[in-house]
Amino acid sequence: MKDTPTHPMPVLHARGISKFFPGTIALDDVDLRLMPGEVHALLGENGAGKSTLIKCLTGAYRRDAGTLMLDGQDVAPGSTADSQLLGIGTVYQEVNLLPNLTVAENLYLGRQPMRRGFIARRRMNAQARDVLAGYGLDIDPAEPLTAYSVAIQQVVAIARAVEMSGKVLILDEPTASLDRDEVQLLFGVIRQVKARGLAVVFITHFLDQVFEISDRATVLRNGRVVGECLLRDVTQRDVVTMMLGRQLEAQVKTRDTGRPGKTLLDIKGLGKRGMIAPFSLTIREGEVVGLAGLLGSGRTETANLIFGAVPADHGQVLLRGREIGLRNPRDAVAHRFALCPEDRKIDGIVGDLSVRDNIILALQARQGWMRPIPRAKIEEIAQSYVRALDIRLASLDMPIRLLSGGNQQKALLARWLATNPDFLILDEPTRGIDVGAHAEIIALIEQLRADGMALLVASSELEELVAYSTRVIVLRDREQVSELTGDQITPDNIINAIATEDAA
Amino acid sequence: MIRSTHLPLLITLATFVLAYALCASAYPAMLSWRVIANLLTDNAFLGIAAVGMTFVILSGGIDLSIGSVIAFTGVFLAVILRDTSIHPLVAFALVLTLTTGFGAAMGATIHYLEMPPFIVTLAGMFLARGAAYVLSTESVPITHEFYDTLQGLYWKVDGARFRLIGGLMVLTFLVGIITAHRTRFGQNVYALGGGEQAAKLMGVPVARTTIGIYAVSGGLAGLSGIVFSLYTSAGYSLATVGVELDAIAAVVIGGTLLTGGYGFVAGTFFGILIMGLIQTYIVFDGTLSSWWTKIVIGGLLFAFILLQKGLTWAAQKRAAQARRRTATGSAALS
Amino acid sequence: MSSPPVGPRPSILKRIMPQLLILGVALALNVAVFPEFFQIDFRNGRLFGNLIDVLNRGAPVALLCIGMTLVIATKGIDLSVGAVMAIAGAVAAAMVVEGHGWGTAVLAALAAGGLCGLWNGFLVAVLRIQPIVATLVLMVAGRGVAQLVTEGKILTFDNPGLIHLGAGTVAGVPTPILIWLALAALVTFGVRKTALGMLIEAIGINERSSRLAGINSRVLLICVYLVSGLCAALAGVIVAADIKGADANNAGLWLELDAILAVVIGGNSLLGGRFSIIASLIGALIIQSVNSVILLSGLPPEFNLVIKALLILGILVIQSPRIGNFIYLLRASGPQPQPEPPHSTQEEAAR
Amino acid sequence: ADLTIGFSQIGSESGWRAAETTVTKQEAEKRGITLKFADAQQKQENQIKALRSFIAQGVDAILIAPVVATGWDEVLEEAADAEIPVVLLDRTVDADKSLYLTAVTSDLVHEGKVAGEWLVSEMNGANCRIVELQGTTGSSPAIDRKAGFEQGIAGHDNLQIVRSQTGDFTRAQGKVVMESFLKAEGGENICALYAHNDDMAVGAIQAIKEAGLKPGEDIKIVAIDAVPDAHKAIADGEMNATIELTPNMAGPALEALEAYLADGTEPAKWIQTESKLFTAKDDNLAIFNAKKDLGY
Ligand SMILES: Nc1ncnc2c1ncn2[C@@H]1O[C@H](COP(=O)(O)OP(=O)(O)OP(=O)(O)O)[C@@H](O)[C@H]1O
Ligand SMILES: Nc1ncnc2c1ncn2[C@@H]1O[C@H](COP(=O)(O)OP(=O)(O)OP(=O)(O)O)[C@@H](O)[C@H]1O
Ligand SMILES: [Mg+2]
Ligand SMILES: [Mg+2]
Repeated sequence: MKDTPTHPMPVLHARGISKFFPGTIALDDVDLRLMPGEVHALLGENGAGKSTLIKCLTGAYRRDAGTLMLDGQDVAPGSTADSQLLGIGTVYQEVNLLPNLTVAENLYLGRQPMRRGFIARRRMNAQARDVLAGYGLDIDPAEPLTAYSVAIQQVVAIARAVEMSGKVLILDEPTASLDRDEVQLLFGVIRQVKARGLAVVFITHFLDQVFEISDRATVLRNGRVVGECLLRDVTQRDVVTMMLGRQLEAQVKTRDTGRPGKTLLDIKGLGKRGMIAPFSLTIREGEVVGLAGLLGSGRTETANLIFGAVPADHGQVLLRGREIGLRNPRDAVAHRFALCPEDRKIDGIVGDLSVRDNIILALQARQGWMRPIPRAKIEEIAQSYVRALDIRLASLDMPIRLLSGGNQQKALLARWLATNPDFLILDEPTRGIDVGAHAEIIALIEQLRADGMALLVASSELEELVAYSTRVIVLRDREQVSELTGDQITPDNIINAIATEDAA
Repeated sequence: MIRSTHLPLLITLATFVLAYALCASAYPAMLSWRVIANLLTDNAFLGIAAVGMTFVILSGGIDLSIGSVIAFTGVFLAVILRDTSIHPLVAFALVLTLTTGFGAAMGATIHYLEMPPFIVTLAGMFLARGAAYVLSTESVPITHEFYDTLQGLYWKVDGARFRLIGGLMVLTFLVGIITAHRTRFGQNVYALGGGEQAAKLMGVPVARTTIGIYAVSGGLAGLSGIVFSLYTSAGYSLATVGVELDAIAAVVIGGTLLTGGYGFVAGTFFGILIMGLIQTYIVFDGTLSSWWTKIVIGGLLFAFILLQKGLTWAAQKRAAQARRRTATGSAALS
Repeated sequence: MSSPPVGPRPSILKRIMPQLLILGVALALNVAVFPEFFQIDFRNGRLFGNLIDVLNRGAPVALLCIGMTLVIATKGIDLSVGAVMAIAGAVAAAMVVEGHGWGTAVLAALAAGGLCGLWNGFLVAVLRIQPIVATLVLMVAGRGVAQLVTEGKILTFDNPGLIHLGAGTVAGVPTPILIWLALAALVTFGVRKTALGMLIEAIGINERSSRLAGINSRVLLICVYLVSGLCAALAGVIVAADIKGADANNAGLWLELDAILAVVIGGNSLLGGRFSIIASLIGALIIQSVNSVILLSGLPPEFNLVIKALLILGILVIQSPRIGNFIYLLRASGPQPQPEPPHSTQEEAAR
Repeated sequence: ADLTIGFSQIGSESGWRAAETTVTKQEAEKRGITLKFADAQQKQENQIKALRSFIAQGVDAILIAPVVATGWDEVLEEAADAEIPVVLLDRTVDADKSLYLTAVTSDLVHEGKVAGEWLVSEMNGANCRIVELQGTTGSSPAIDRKAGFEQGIAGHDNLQIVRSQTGDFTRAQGKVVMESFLKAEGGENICALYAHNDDMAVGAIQAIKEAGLKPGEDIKIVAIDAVPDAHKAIADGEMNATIELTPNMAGPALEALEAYLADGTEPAKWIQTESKLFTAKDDNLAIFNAKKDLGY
């Protein structure tokens, strides 16, 4: 590694960036310096303004104040296209590719190889195959993007950004939907890019990853820079304190495996052909069942099946000993099930509806349209959850899509908690959630369990699973392969369970 | 190479062939050069306009103004050729500039004022037809020897006449197909249809593309108006009412999704032929009353949509299964 | 503990202010071309005046746009309403001509309209055909069905009960005005005093999420098209009653476009979501006022469309979100209020 | 011989046209002719398509009610090439006369003129402010009937058209537009209404009644077509005159065709139907009863 980045000139120097939204100051006089050959982590709580800063830098938003210098020259990208031309490649927070185009078309949109004025498709596909091979992907780039999993799509988005970036590569939570192996692959790429002398901006809520790959960090809080530091010189604790503006109490693990309550749910041979192999599962009150597995192992599909979001074609579900039909989510909600989905943008939020309406949506749906919840009650419910989950918003009336990603996630959690469910399914509950909130959510799960709720939680984060699960089911290839209980539940054991199957 | 993405196109093609076979078995006279030549000639103006409509719909928009623009073009040409002595070719250039500019203006309104295409082009529809009325309410005949020359250009087979305008339509489709699939503009159109927000973040020049799309649609409506004026040797402000709906139907039957992003210009070609076939069949039958004609057209439209839906469902199911296989295969990356 | 910032709920008046302003301008234009525009007499047992005409002639579009607003809120569109009007009018006329009472006839017409709505809803919600194409089918075929009922004639009738619905008055007020006001009140009340409004908005914004939240989107969608069919049927009956005859070929011709226009002028997004029926109704009145200007101006009819197009374009440009933002910015660029960092209160709460 | 004749009708946009279709079908049936009927939904392009399909099918003759006068040369040439005689119904075309066998039509301008002349004699020199309900903007009946009426009242300064607006040939629009006329001019200031067709007049009558005036007395009404409802209105004293446009164009047309196909008898190029004026003097109730089942 190079020595302390005392480079005289930053590749990108943003000064005094401000951005106002109605009711919110998203960015307030923010400075950011990116040195060549350096990975720069941008840290902050949910809603701190990280994504907004990125969008202001790349011309996706117009900034209200501030200047940008690229290689010492004043620049003012007016659109993403401009910033791409300037050599800034970006992966925005939500996967932003086009589902109707092929992989290669996505990769080369806007800079297709041309031959005599026309797109040379064959060459484009061949190049795409080569590029993706560099990321360990052996896929047919002429297939539609949607033919591949979200993880692969994420890698394609990253590949596109890397190809675009002549000077700066910006990655906004690129690892949120990636597996360990894929994260390592991505880090390999980042190191290559860095070695080429580019500046890389890396946003994530995984502090381990930050410390593994980044050289320096800028920390934002409430739209203001609260510090810039060399990561060599600080500890995770320091960074967290900077982000939150307070100390985070050490996580005390008080797993209480005893006293499982009555059997709530008895799932027998539930499955759907071509989707998930039949599985059986018993869940008791006061129990948290963790679902572990690799990407695409079928955790989400298991959750969807139990919730009736995807109708099963065989098997049965017994609720407190009585068989129930789950043909659609409505049935499930009526039986006091709740599912907080993985893909909040598509399956979760109702973007233009106010945060308030989003929070009471499921409760209202269960009550039926005939019995509207009184306004005062709505207000009370919404406010209590906003307070309890610390959702950051300008007003309950703002459309939920304007919340930051992590806050949307919390609002969705509020939606389902408001229905006071007997059985709560959480699919990746902490995806995109900041460290502070992460701890709170783990505490919340523990709290709910203690109150006698039954939970099924799918997560890619082993530490997290270990923290709250009373039992862990390991999935592989859409099949339930093993179950860990009690003291067996450790990260190593889970990895082993997945890997053992791998070898088998 | 045939891919799953080409399926809608193949389905439309198959539907056309099947429908033609059925018609021909009922009325053998339908299997004649005349009918084929008629399909091309009579649908030329609709086909050309539908190419533009395909681009618009691929981008997730809609253009309700084309019927009116066709009428306006005809009236404009007729009036200008009647009242001045300029050559029709100059008039063509003039009117194409005008309609392309009109389309571009609608595109700019849609983009810069963030107004829905449905409404902007609805206003455009009123405006263009209103302008045609203002030019002349009466039908104005076009008598110019250049028109006679153009109309005299045809290739006769067995009494069937393959006319210039039919050829022009085919040519338009070819250019349209190449534009859609082999140019950056075409790719940007698909990108817009896939999601404007994502396209924007990926650096697609949204303003330029949107304006371009509606300009193309306006320009092709103008070309279609020229063809219509050749077809009828007149300009008439009441002509081609509702042609936009025919064009939309042809595009949809051709397998393009109205939500944008998915479809083929070539599909529209078969969509046009299928619609023409329906009409020809009804005339050959000749027993349907005015109202049954409407009901049958609606019913056949429904049948085609349903057929397409069914085939698409089947295809998606297969694709989903295939996807699971690929996904499993690549889950273990590295 | 302090509570999170709430802010006042946007009031209805604020929501419809732009529409009211435009309506004011449209009415002012009427006065400009015809100074006695606001004069209302009581003549021949009925209120008589241009303003009454605007309300009365606006009835079909007003009725249509009630249903259309709901349909559009679900991200749909209903192109078939004009044809459904023709069918309903034809059915009502055919019933009274056959000797049934007017009540039966109206019920039959509503049933026919409801059936059409169900059909549209079935195509959209169950077969998942895109609304614009799904309703195009009935738009094309529906008029044929109506003509099938009337056998192509204008089916004239003289049942006083039925005629009263279109041409009669109650206490001097033309019946159609009362009908659309009553239906508007009923539907508005129905969606706003229950949770229907919010649920409809939710499925219009994100149907997947809504379904996962336990909303029965399929039934709701069908219902919305059903309401649209019923509204169209009522409009069809009024139009037929007004001229004492069912004109299957012309009744409601192209009115679907006016209804959609009314909804958009009402500030509702064609992309679904938040809606306001009241604003749509004002939109309908704006359209009728524009028509009234054209009629009162005495200009030759070849200018009708150009005038209408320009007025509509003007209205839409004024309403465009961009222009709205611009005005907002203009206002905001005055002395900047220094808003508190909005999160501070919660932070304290969190500690 | 068994004749197959194609009939391309404009559409069914008015009661009159529906009646024409009915009568044409009846006339064909009477003569044992197979009639291939094609409805063009008011679109010229559909009519051209229908004609081409008739030719491809090899019919013996073609009847067409052209939606507009222009634009028929090419397709008529193709028919002539295929030696299929074409007869025009109720409207003529701008094409060369050799391209069709004959045209059976009324004279639209003449109809308007009859209406104008009737009003001139009815007014007998008294001052009269007239309002006019035009047909669909741009359609040839609207243009010709307007021109004819203006010819009819030309030179009579006591008659003056004060307002003229389109009522789209429909009852509903006729009523709406009349309402606005009544308000804009004041009902007592209007002395006569000229409507381009009876449907609009029937609508207007209702508007006049709702304004508290007596149609036929306070406001004289003259219109064109002589559909059954107009006869009824005249019988009721609510309307004053209508000029008949007979729906039976097919009778003379088929007669001419049969003669031509049998031995090549060339008919006259224009078979003009009568534009008969009906007023309160005629037995309108009887005519109403006779006409009401013709499919109007
Ligand atoms: N278009 C908008 N209108 C109004 N407020 C907005 C808009 N976009 C973002 N905000 C607000 O700006 C703040 C910063 O959001 P941003 O998305 O940048 O946060 P973030 O740091 O990326 O958070 P996360 O880690 O959750 O992704 C949030 O309070 C959000 O509600
Ligand atoms: N929206 C989608 N489009 C296409 N394929 C999908 C989609 N969602 C899931 N899949 C496919 O289904 C497979 C199983 O995904 P699933 O989400 O059930 O796995 P998972 O174990 O929950 O993984 P994850 O960690 O991503 O949640 C994925 O690998 C992917 O191939
Ligand atoms: Mg973010
Ligand atoms: Mg998952």
